[in-house]
Amino acid sequence: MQNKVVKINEACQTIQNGETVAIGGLTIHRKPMSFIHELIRSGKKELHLLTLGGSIDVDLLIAAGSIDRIDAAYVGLEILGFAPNFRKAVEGRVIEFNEHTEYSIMAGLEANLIEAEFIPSKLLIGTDILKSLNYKTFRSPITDDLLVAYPRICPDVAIIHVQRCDEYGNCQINGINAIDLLLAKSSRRVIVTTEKILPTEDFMSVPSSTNLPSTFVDTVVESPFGAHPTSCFPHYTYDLWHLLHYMESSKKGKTENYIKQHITDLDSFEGYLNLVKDDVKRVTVREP
Amino acid sequence: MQNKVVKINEACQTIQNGETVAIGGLTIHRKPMSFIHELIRSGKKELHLLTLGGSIDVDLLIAAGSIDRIDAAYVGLEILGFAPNFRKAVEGRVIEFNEHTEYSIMAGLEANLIEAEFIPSKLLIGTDILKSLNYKTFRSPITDDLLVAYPRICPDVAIIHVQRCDEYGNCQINGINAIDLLLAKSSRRVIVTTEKILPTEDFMSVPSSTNLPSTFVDTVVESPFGAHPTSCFPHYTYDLWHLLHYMESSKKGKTENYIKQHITDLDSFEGYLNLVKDDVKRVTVREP
Amino acid sequence: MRNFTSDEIMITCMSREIRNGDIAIQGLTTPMAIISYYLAKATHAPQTTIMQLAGNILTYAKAPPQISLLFNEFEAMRRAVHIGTQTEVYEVIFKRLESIVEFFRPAQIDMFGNTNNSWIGSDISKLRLPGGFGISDVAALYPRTFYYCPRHEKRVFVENVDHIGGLGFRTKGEFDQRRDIHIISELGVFEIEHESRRMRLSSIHPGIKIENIKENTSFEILTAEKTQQTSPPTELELQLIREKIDPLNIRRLEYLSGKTRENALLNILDKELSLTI
Amino acid sequence: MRNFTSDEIMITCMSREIRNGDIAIQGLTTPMAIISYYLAKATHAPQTTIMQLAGNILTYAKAPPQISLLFNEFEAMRRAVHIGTQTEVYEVIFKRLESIVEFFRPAQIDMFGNTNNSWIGSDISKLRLPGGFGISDVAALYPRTFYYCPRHEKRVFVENVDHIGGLGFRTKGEFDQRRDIHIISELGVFEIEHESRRMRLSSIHPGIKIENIKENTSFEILTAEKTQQTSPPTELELQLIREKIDPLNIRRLEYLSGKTRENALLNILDKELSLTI
Repeated sequence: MQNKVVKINEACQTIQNGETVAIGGLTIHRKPMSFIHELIRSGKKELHLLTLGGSIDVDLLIAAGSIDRIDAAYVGLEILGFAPNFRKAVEGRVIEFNEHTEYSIMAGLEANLIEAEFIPSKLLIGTDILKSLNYKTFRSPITDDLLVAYPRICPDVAIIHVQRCDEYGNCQINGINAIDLLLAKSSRRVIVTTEKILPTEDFMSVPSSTNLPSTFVDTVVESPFGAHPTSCFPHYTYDLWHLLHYMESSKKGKTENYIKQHITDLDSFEGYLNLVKDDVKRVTVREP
Repeated sequence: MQNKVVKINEACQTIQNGETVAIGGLTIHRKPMSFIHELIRSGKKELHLLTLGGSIDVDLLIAAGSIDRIDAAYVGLEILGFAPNFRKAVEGRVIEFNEHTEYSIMAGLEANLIEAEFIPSKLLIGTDILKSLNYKTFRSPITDDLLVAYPRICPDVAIIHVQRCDEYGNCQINGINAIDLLLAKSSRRVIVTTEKILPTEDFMSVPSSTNLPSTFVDTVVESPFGAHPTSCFPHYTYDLWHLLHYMESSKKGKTENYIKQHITDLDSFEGYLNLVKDDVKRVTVREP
Repeated sequence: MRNFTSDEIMITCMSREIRNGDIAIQGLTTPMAIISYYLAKATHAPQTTIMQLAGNILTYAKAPPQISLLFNEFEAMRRAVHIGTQTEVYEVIFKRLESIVEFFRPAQIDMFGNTNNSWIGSDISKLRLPGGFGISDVAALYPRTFYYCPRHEKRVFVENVDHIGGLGFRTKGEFDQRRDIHIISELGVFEIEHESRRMRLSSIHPGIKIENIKENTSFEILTAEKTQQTSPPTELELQLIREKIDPLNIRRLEYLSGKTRENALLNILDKELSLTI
Repeated sequence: MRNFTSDEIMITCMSREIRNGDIAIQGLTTPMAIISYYLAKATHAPQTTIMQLAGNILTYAKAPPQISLLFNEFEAMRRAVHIGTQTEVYEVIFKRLESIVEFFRPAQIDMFGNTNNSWIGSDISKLRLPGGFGISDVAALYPRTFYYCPRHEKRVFVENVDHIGGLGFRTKGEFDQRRDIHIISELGVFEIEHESRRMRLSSIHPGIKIENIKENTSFEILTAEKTQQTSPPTELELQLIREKIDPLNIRRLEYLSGKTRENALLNILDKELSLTI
């Protein structure tokens, strides 16, 4: 095991324009927001995004012009409603959106884990979702039934925000786990941003809580409050006020201003945290 | 969630002759020995056994005439050597042995989890192992490459010994986990034997340690020291002395006597534990 | 005058579909669904297993927990006996199809029980919706598929959905195995009849007229000669919903839109914040 | 006279194949393999990640741990930073093929690098072995496949294995991608030459003559014009093996059989028992 800790801008430099980037978390839960900011700040272009359920992560990258394709089963702000820039960009065909289901994403990723060339299944046959995905059908060599061949999905890099890890990348993800283990196992490289880096000894007392081991992780970045305004249980909950503010500014066609003010005019995510420190304080849970 | 606790003989009665029974644990680790004894005591016949790595569990069932087919990647007593009755029965073609690899078992079980009709993979092509398994090959509808279609494996019932669970079957398996989660998820019914049944509240403080949740479990049986002479970390280690004694008696062609004395002449596994109480004591780890 | 609201009779109807011992799955942004699970577990179905987005098994001993807008995940984790993954949720679904209950909210549902959460209109350019998440995966897999529609309107109950996500019975084909589709709306309870593959009224809610349904549906709904009436919520059910499970009236958000909705939302958030952090 | 034993030079050779940063996988009943991993991590390859049967990531800070016969699993758990499953071990293997080191012990290996752990003889009736566990899965997958043979005998080094488990290069076919096969025995280190697909001597252990190899091999092993000699274990390596990692001499069991082996085994067990429980 080697020390994998680097600064966020160093980690971001490893990502090439045009690569497929998988984003961990789910909708407004545990999104790697500090890394999303860094992707925008460093001017990445033509990224392909893959995420199970996206929200402000996807919406910001679209507004910043960083991505030209998105694969997801859902993009929206949950109880708050539509993701404004996502909706506009897809309706205007500015970006390509491959609407997946949970299954089509999980099957494609899972194929890597079991060294399957694809996943043959009957699921989704008959739906328009499958037609849009344009996946091949074929006859089972065993039963002659009609099956869909769900192809392998291998993202170039996965970005996952976690609560705690050690310098080798042994991670303890808490709360809604979504498909983050699957993303880490099936992506070529894995960058972890973490609320806190702890000594390995701290993990040896509760090894069963280490759900993402170092063997799947390439890079570690310490980033406290790195998921704001999405949640990071048990440290802070999602900031629905900030998200409403974001949506409001977008409705007036001013996401540009939001991005300038909160990301590109600032040197780092610390600058953002300082700017929204009252917001952050509001959603931070006091230690028990 | 409902209370699933029954006595071991009631649990055993649910198993029909001829069914495919998956056995958890690995070689001399955490084998559901009390249930193996009960299967023999109740005179089950023509069972098909599936296990990743078998040892005295498989060997005893063969000697007792309970099984006519075994699917496994390994049957032996690890550092102690051959499983004597297994070797004799396979060489004499008394039972059918499908030699699997770890992969062929895992792929077949995993197919259930992702609702795949089979797992298409290049693994094992060219080996005699694959020839013996007699699995179909076919051309990939995506790449036209030659692939093996690993068929689904769906055991009728899985028997798994765990360290602790609640009355609903929320289990915390500790130590070598092997493929027990996979077995539980892919078998039609799951019977758990457990060192101890604890209140559900005890699990709520460490929910991340509950690795086999109640949703996959049908039946719970309390069975302290139920894995002896195999290990159950952290309570007791494998009893290599007892296993050597077992092998010795088998070499002299007297496994019959062992079975009579340790199983069929006794009313219950408690009787066995009483009979070998010095052996059990020797391998039991004092509480820290 | 009814002594209950639309959301309350809907939640009661949803709750009553849950059989003791079922596994109830919670999806994205469906407060009425989770309220109905808590209600069922607190009344006729105490052995219900509830699985949430955390992939966790939520458990509670006596009184049902209060639902939260701001601390949804925190509340779920507090009562978790197991923490899983979304992959594991699917593993449970595939293994336990017969026991699964899950309530989906479609943007459109048609006379054949097909549903759509992808886009409205002839193509993607008009109204791109957030997406169906997992609806299409399981709609055709469950022996019993449930939809709930808080707003029974013509633009929701359409003749043919614009895009098939959740598979109903539009086409008579090899994928039409025997399965039940139930729809609970603010006006009544409906199902897809097997023979005609068409939507039929099962029961009408108290105080609702058959004309209300006709006026708000884009196609002809089949009816029995004598229409059955939905049993109203009991006192206990109402009390549990109002006082124990959802005193903040989060369920009402499923009916509101625009500025009214945003204000209701901020109001709930402020209340929760003052109580908890 | 050599100042080391066969097992010690073998373990040293095995250890030296491990590159700093590799992931070393432990299989069933292979004490020499785990000793070599600990040795590598304590010497030239401190960043080695060790994965054991518990699917755990074993870690240790300074001195290497002592291996155990009786408490193998307990020792692994004590130093675990993660506990996984056997499925996860495979997930790591498939993802990190380039970095994996794993030492297999074959019952037979042939001149083309095929191995067999299934049965000896023309059919199953003669000697049924315990089985190859995972060898066949990965032998053809790894860019570098390693075998170790404590007993270099004619019945182990055979012209053609009786049953192909681990795939070598007997047939020139579509599955023969470029990959390396290394064999470490008590007499020397060998590899399969790519052009001829035949076994070739890489280096001979100190004190061993080429005749010893010829006498104990059922086929002709290719040799270079000038045979290289294996570097002997260093003082540090010997000290670590003897005093730190395996003072109970568990490694020796890999050479013994019959009653001698059983006695050695009982002797180790008694020593461990008196020290630990």
